[in-house]
Amino acid sequence: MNDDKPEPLVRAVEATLFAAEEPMSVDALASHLGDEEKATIRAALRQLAAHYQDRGIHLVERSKRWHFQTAADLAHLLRTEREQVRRLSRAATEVLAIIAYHEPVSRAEIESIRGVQTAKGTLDVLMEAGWVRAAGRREVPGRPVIYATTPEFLEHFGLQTRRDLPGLDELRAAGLLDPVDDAYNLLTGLDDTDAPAADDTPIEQAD
Amino acid sequence: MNDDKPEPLVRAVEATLFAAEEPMSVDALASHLGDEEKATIRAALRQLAAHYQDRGIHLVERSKRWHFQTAADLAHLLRTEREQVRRLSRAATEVLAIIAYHEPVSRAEIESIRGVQTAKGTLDVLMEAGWVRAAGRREVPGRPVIYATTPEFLEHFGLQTRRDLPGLDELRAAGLLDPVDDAYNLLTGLDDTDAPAADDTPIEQAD
Amino acid sequence: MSTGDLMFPEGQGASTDTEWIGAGAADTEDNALYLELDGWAGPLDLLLDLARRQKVDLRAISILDLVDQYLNYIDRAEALKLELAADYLVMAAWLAFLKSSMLLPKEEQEDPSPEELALKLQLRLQRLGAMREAAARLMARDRIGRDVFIRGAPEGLRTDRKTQWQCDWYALIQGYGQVKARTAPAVHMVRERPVMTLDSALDRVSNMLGVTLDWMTLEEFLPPHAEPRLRRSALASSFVAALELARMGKAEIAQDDIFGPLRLRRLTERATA
Repeated sequence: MNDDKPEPLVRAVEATLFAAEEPMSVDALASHLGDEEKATIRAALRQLAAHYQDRGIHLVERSKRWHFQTAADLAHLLRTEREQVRRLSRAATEVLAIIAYHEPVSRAEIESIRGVQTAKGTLDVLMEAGWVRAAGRREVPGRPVIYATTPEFLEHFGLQTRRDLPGLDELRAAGLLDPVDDAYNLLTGLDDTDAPAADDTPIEQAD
Repeated sequence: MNDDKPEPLVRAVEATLFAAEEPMSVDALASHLGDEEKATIRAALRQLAAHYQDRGIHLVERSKRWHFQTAADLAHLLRTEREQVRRLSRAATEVLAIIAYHEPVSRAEIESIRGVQTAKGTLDVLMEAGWVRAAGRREVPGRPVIYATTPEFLEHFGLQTRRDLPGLDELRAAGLLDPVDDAYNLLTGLDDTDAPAADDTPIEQAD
Repeated sequence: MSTGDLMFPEGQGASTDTEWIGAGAADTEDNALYLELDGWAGPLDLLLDLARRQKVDLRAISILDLVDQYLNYIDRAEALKLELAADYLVMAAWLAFLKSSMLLPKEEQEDPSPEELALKLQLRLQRLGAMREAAARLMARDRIGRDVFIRGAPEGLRTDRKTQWQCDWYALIQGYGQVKARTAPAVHMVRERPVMTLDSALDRVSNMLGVTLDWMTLEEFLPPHAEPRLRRSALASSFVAALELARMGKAEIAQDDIFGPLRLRRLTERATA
């Protein structure tokens, strides 16, 4: 074999991520490995990711945290035994997409896009899955709770950051993430509604 | 082997063992991977084991079942110790000082010298720090545990023996026995009275 | 009225939040009647489906055609005596209103204009359509547990925390000093202090005022050669005595500047009168 023995730090990062039960950030790796330089850790991660890219398992970064997972093209071999993913209802799927593409977003905003009220359980299902969290309140009358996605959401759907959401740029460019009234005003040249950016109060999030 | 993209079966075995919850036998692997030839599976396992032999994780066989595990020389990474430096609380410092000056001393005696009750955790902290030990029981009703300092205590505080601790006269000279009010008056120059002499002396303890 | 007002409860009648049955967007013969209303999450959803069947970009749909399709759909459902959820009927009524206003001559238009309502409906459908596609693309990604798998039996990382306690020699003996100081029997002594009482100050100041008619500063009333602590007491008492004499009309007080010397003299009978 001509894969020369990897450097000690590369081996250490490899072993640590392999053994970890949760994805790990560069910070967590650095501190676990005795306060290594973060730049060195990053270099090791890059080296490992490159090493694994053609193998049966890959090293991936999601929401700034790294983990190993099986290669997607082998799904058919692994899927057989374990169907671990819960099937989401269509409503939950839509609500999740709306939250992901519009976050942070209130329930009323979700409902105005979907044209139906959201059943109580739908948001609960998404929060229980760990993909959605309450992210504060919007500072408008009624102070509605606003929702956003979590790092686990990005992890589950294989997204490095929210910017990787499929089609996000196109949707944004087409104005399809803007409210109907804004789009209308833009189309009809009535663009006087420079709505001040909503003042959202974040909820402190315990990790 | 050349470490270019491994063969499909090698990748499949790699991913399967990675995702498996338990070590897998050649038979189990063969049937999982669509009734592959066992000989082919064995060859793939050998290739993988060779590939991983210098890495941070190893592919190992234990009683005819295969699994990935952390390289033996990196096992220490699975369990790390974090040292946290903390200052002794004021209460614990006082208790430690009383034990040092009066040892061996029971908890009730410590409390009567301090004039306040001593939380259970305070003595535990001192014993955890390795500075205090239980030194038997006092032969009085109730047979209370008595406490004394340890050699580590002397070492930590740079003392040859307990007799190196400053006596009361020296403490007084250093202003350490002045009640707070007198010390204040002294500072503001309004008082010239001596602090009333405390006439208890440390118990002289034979080593 | 705007389409934003058309909000229907989910999970009621035709609108349902259960697992998608999948009939909704199926490509049936164009106007064939769906019997599975369960397929739609509400009238907007049905409208979107109908709009899609115009087989054009959502930006180019004909709202009039769409209204006709929807109303036709509702009519046929009613003809078949199908129980339609109220929200579908409300939408039908709103669309009928929209259609009639769109066909009315321009000058009779109210605000908001039917064009505005139609355009906003179209924008809403575009947005819902965009999210539906986004959801589908999201769900089609390589998902953990379905397409990619994490390690089945990770060893796990354990971190044992150990505390290294710190205390220095000075803190130790200072601690002992504090215990000793705190528990030492405290002796409190009250010291005698030389003071001039208000009464004696009153006597003294009024006697001295009787001797002269000239202004005198307050300091001149103090006993000479008094030790500092007595002097401070005398100053305070004499000041209060001066105020008291002024109140009784027996003396007057003057001070030229702020914090300047305080001067005092007897008030003569003449001045009082």
